[in-house]
Amino acid sequence: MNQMQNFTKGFIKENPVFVLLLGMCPTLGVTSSAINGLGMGLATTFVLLMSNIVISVIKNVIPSKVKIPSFIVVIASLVTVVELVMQAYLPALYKSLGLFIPLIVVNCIVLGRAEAFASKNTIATSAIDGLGMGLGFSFALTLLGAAREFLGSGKIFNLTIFPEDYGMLLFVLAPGAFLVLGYLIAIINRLNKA
Amino acid sequence: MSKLLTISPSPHVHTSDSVNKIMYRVLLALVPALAWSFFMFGFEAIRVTLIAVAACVAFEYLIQKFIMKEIPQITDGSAALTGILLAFNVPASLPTWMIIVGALVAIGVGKLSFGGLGNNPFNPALVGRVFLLISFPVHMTSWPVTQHAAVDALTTATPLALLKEGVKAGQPVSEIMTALPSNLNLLYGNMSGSLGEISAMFLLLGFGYMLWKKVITWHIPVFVLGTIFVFQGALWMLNPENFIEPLFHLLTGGAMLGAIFMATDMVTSPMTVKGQLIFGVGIGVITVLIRNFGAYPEGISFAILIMNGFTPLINAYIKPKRFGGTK
Amino acid sequence: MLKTFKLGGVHPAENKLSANKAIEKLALPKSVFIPVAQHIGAPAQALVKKGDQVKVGQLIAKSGGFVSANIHSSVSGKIKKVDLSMDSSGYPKQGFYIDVEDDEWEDGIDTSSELVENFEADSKTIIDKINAAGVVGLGGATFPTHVKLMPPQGMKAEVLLINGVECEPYLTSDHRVMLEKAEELLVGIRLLMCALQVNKAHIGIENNKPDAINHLNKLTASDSAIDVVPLKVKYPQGGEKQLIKAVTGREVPSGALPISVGAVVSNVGTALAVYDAVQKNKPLVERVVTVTGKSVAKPSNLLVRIGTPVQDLIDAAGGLPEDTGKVISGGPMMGKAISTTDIPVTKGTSGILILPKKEANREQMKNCIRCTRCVTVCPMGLEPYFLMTVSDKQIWEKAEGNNIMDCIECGSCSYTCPADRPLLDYIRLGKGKVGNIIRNRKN
Amino acid sequence: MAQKESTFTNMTVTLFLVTLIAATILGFIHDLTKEDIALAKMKAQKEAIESVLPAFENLGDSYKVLPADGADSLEFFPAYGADEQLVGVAVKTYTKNGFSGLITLMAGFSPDGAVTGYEILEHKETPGLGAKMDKWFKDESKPKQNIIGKSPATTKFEVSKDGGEVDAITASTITSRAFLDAVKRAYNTYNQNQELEKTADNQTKEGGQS
Amino acid sequence: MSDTIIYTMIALSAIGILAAVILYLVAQKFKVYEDPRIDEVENALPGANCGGCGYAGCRAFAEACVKESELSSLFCPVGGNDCMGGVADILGLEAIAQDPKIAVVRCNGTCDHRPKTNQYDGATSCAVASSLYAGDTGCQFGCLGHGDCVAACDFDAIHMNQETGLPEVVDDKCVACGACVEACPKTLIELRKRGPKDRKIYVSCRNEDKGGVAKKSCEVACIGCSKCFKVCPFDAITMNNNLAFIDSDKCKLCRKCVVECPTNAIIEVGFPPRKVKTDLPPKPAIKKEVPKKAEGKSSEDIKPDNLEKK
Amino acid sequence: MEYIFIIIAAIFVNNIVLNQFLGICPFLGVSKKLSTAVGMTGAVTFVMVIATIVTYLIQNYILNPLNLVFLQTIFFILVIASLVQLVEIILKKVSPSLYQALGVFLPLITTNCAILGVAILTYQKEFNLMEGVVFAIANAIGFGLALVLFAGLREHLDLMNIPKGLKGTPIALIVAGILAMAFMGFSGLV
Ligand SMILES: Cc1cc2nc3c(=O)[nH]c(=O)nc-3n(C[C@H](O)[C@H](O)[C@H](O)COP(=O)(O)O)c2cc1C
Ligand SMILES: Cc1cc2nc3c(=O)[nH]c(=O)nc-3n(C[C@H](O)[C@H](O)[C@H](O)COP(=O)(O)O)c2cc1C
Ligand SMILES: Cc1cc2nc3c(=O)[nH]c(=O)nc-3n(C[C@H](O)[C@H](O)[C@H](O)COP(=O)(O)O)c2cc1C
Ligand SMILES: Cc1cc2nc3c(=O)[nH]c(=O)nc-3n(C[C@H](O)[C@H](O)[C@H](O)CO)c2cc1C
Ligand code: SF4
Ligand code: SF4
Ligand code: SF4
Ligand code: SF4
Ligand code: FES
Repeated sequence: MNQMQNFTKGFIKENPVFVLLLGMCPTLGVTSSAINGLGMGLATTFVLLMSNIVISVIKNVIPSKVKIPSFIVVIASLVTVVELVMQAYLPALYKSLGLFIPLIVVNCIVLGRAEAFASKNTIATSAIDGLGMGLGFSFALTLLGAAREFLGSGKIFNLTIFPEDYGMLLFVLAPGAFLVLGYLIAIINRLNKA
Repeated sequence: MSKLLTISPSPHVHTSDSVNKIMYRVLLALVPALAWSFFMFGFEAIRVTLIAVAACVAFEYLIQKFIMKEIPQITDGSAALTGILLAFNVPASLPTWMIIVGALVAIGVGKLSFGGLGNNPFNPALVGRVFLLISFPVHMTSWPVTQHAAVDALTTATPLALLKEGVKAGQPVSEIMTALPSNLNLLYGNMSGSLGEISAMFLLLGFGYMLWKKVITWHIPVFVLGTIFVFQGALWMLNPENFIEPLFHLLTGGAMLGAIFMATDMVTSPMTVKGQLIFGVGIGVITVLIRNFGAYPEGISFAILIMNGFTPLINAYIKPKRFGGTK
Repeated sequence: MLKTFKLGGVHPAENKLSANKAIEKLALPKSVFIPVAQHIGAPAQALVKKGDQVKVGQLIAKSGGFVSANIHSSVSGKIKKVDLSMDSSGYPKQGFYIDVEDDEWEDGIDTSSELVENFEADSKTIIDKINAAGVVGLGGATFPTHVKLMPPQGMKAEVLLINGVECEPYLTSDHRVMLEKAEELLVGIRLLMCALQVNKAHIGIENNKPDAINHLNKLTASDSAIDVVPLKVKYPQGGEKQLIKAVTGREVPSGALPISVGAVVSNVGTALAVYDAVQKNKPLVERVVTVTGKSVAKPSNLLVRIGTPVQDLIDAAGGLPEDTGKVISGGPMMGKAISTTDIPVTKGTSGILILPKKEANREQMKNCIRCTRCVTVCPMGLEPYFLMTVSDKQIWEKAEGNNIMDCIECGSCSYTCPADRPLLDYIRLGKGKVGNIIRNRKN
Repeated sequence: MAQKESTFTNMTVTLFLVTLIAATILGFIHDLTKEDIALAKMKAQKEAIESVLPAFENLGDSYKVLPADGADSLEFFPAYGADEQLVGVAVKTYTKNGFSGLITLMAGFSPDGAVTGYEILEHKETPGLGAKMDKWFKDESKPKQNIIGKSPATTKFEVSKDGGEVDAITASTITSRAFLDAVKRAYNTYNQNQELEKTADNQTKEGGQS
Repeated sequence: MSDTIIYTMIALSAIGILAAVILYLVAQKFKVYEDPRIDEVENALPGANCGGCGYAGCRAFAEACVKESELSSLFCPVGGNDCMGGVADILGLEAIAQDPKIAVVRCNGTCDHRPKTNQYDGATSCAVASSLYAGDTGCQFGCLGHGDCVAACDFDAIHMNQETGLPEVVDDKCVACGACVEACPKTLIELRKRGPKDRKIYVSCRNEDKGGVAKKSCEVACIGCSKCFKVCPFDAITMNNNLAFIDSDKCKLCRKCVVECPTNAIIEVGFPPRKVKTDLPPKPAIKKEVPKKAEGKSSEDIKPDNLEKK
Repeated sequence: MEYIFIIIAAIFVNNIVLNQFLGICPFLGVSKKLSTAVGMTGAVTFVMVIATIVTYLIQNYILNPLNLVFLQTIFFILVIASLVQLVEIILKKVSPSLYQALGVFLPLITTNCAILGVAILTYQKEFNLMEGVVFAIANAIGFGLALVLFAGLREHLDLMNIPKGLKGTPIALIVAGILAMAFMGFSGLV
């Protein structure tokens, strides 16, 4: 697989959300608007990228039995970094993402990629994989957020498309997350087949 | 060739009953209540009903034909039924486009996403209704003035909403009751509310017809209404200042409509009488809880949807009495 | 209140068109085909070969195992060949083609119509005679009667039930037997009681045959051991388990035989055959068959020799109507549709029903709307809609777990389903599969 | 791949090292961002205060006052003009009666008690319903729902349904009641406190502007 | 260094060591571990979970592969030899190359060849029909045409031909999983060796009736005349119950038997047209064509439409 | 009364899965069969309660006094991960039958946000230990309720003819959406 494919696979073909169905909690929890989705996506991308790099660096010195705990420490540290930095410089976004920032730790994609990819590949490949997957994740979250924001309040990235009065509130609430994701996955599946 | 004998496994005879007949009978049973709503809300009721039915049938046809690529089955009457029941569950003043959205959700999400008639675990009309309620709370809770209101004071709010308002504002029930219509008015439907829910009497008439034609059995409606009565009665006896007498809850809101026409949707209710008992009691309890303690003045649609969710579990564990089974 | 069974049941239109038609003796056919397998269990083993000359009542194939039955020639003549031919099972079966010559009976058979009432025989002799005569259940299942009369170790029969219910629409052969052969029938019942060593017998009859009930009531008035139990008209009242429940109130446990609640059930036709076998030494070579149908010119009850082509019977009833769509061997609820009228009457053939074209075809199947009708009508308390689905999706564990093997294939579910779902088709399939699985597990 | 074996020492040492390195890095980053986090919090608060009060020169020391009808104290931020004249007071107030519980907001009052502005700080109200309160009550084009410039002393701060003079957010009476409840609490506490203003030094003082 | 940093380091290292100790204990007590090769093997498999290998899904098969010391008894029909090669590489074993197989329907009783004797009107299922009776033609061995095999195929590789009423296998798509073989109650479908260029010769009949009976019910039935049996130079043909069978492992595709058959029950597929040398009348056109590599899809393109029209 | 509110809120009003979006992966992954759903619920309850207690102690006796709140995430996750494994060995030794029933689900729980989420929420909501435990149990029940309901629905849907494109996860999500919609009826209950 060349690096380009390695990078792009995360978008559609192996999209962590639509195809691999990983990291569903943040996917559903923070996507009430496109900007939240994007923010969460980028935060996760950072953690993914860095953890993939760090893990592919240290993979050889870690005994297999403590592989997972070590990875978790690495990831958790990175998440904490994100948390701290966001708190300092992006307080508003931090507030709206709330609980889900610390939960990046248990996001299955991060550990999943670390396990399945970074622990077997070179630094460069892992970095590209992390970035690709992360951007794919961001793409999915943003798409979902945009769809929900659009249906729910007639806006995308806060730009009004149609008057808010016509928005369907349900889509910004919990059930909307499930419904929109369900249909998005169905659509992506169909596109993937075609 | 035509002389060839036909062969099929037994049995070789069949009742004349059919799905279409069942659906059309339910439609017929809804006619009295529909007529009453025309009388009470006038042209608006006709508009809402027509649009809901047309939209449901049209969506059923279009989605089946163009998205699912199947032969459309709109003649079975189930889509029209969903349409009428959706219309029955919304205020007569609902804007047209919202009705169409509701129909799309009811048919598209609630029914055809699962494969169409018989496959849906949730009551399609209620999926549409609850979607509308949550999405457009303002429109879904603003009631038009009825044409023949007996008590002028209660033009726009439903009795249940008045009750909830009063309780939330800390008024004792005895005081709130003075502003509420009499039970007689409630019985024949002189109050405001969703299109089809207002007249308990005409809904009961439809119930009688369906029982007569053996479309449904008495179990679910009686279990639901009985539970509401008993549970609310218990609360009332405990504290008559905070809780209203139980008959009021039977006659107001969607209790009758829900219990008779929506909880009984066979597709989404349990198969055994014992299961139906659990189902009915569950609906009753949740309804009373939401009505008395929740944010919404009315809760039967949520209650039915929630119990729809329990139906597969009930069906999996509550089995009919088996001949020769261990007792 | 009339007695009946509790769970389920349906009431299809009765259509007993031939109820008033006396039993007629059908003329001898030109040739017959007698299959070696006319009963449940092992096929009988041929004793004669091509070219052999046989007499009426001669043993031509002997019982092929414990659960099996003797086969006798029903005509006299020459064995043309021993080969395959289609029978009502829908598959070609081994059997004897016999060209009929005269009507010469085997020695020792009493062919007179005189009533022989008294008997001295003990249980063992009676059962042996029944065995020798190849009597099998004429109620439909064709289970060898002698086997039924020998309860397994540790079980004791307490009561004999005579199945005169005839709950299938259209069919009237048992009805006519009860009217016209009542005396013989009662002797047969006494013989069965003696064989089983029970001192109580009930004759269960659906209430739509008041004449039979009256007639038998009159004849049994003096005999306290036998009584007549009128039953509510409800299909499948004649099902063995349902009949036992209705008459005795006992419920045969799932998977068990009637004998486990001390009951033995026999059809009236069977009892009559027992009378013939024991009192007249006459093997089972003929039976009463109802030929009926709404457009049949002359619905009738015919006494016919085993092996007679069905076409002969139809001709006797006025020929195959123009609008024939389906010909059924048996009743409309449980009978088998046949692909050709060239098949022979066998021991299990209780009727030939001819359905017109417009009733022959099924409606297009629709999605199940879970109306619970099938569950409500299932006399075994099963969930047909579910069993059909799991059989279709081949989830055999669930089929077994939901007691698919309890289904008595009465067809009430398919009859009732408003969505025209072929419930029983799939349940039968599932039963076969699950049955195999269970059998394999045991081995 | 020359992976290390999983012996006890190996495992312990590795995990120890990994955690140690992680800890060191985290400790440093924490130290680095500590200031900025505090600053960001301050800034948010300052911005809120600025947005609810008319232009002012500098903030006085903040102080906390226990309201008559609540368990938690409200925080006051007096603001002064160029001439040390009190321009207004921002009050960080709260209510627990929101549709989904707690709502905290910053309300600004001019010295005469009129509302100069408000800013919702924290809430869990439903988007599209209760959440609309962030703009609803300061829409100057809708005088019946606007509270800016009005004083609870002269205007009845209750929703019109309850006989007040403020129109509730459509279909969100509960939130509206709660909102007004919070504002009234701020006002009442502020009012009751004005006499004590002079002896403010005796009040429980927080570090003020730290 | 501030206190916080020191505390951080102490606290975190402590918990790190604690975790290590705990995990060591786990490692000690928890000896049963999953062979990591199982995952690798599973990844190498196609993941269709079709059960064609005889195991309950791909993972079960992977487990079996890892356990086994040699792979001769294990074969994934979907992945084929390439896939098994991959598995063998992972496990450091030899993969036993198996001849690729393909499903073949052994009934040619089209509506023209086999007149109907009755009309079936039960559930649309071969299993149901066959449990009811012999079939709607005189041949009790032939295809019932209700398409249980089509429904069983996960790979969209078998379709009903509306004209003939018989199922047809799409050679390109069939992975020889055997699902259709299981599904057919008449055991009409056989997995045969995929000949070179998908060429194959087989007796397209399962009729065990005596010649006369068979011929009467179906024009192209095998009448058990044994002519092919006699002519086959490679002993590939066996006769049983009035029926010839060609063993695809032995058949060398010499085409001698094809011309011998008096009823045209033997079918050849994928051969270039034959120079007509025999006295026999020309073969009835066999509808099946070799799917040309690129245009192979054309045949399936048409079929779904046909199905829908029904 | 406090406890009743906590319980009702956690089970119905703010159901952890349907409203809070925690533990979605097992919700979607382990809900194909009723029996596994029940097992998973048991395992989650077990771990959630223990994890809440342990993290509560760590929070209040280590992180708060040392001013290390920012290490919460890393601490909690390490503790939970080790805890799960610890539970696994202990269970195996002490009660093999329980291990049989719950053991298979334990590894899945490590990466389940519900556990970490509830631990963090317990801290954020400033519960005391007892309330924390009640909160954890209630959330576990809420999780179980959603999971078991959902598993029942999915087993039912397996027998239905779901349109091809929606089969599997999409239809599961739609069902979850409708369930979440129905559960919104409980809003305002406390
Ligand atoms: C394997 C087998 C063994 C049987 N053994 C006995 C028996 O020992 N005693 C008995 O009364 N009936 C026995 N039966 C008969 C059944 O109880 C039943 O009468 C018969 O299957 C016909 O029932 P039906 O006409 O209701 O279908 C046996 C049936 C089978 C299939
Ligand atoms: C659904 C069903 C209906 C039946 N109806 C009758 C009936 O009407 N009359 C009858 O004699 N046997 C009927 N049988 C057969 C009886 O169950 C039983 O096998 C028979 O009475 C036993 O007597 P036999 O062995 O003498 O045939 C029916 C069986 C089933 C499963
Ligand atoms: C999901 C949901 C969320 C709601 N959110 C709010 C809210 O945030 N604020 C509010 O005041 N009412 C909210 N409500 C509506 C209340 O339950 C109640 O209907 C309303 O406050 C009283 O109606 P009214 O304002 O039209 O008189 C919500 C209702 C639902 C169902
Ligand atoms: C007694 C009865 C009640 C019904 N109630 C409803 C209903 O409440 N909502 C609805 O959409 N359809 C209802 N239907 C129609 C139909 O069953 C429904 O559309 C199916 O759920 C669609 O699969 C009802 C049908 C019957 C026979
Ligand atoms: S009778 Fe038919 S439609 Fe009704 S539940 Fe049974 S199978 Fe379904
Ligand atoms: S055929 Fe079987 S399942 Fe159907 S009603 Fe009769 S006993 Fe029940
Ligand atoms: S045609 Fe048969 S063998 Fe080939 S892939 Fe399909 S089911 Fe499997
Ligand atoms: S080949 Fe077999 S399974 Fe396929 S249609 Fe013919 S009979 Fe049915
Ligand atoms: S992301 Fe929450 S459980 Fe997987």
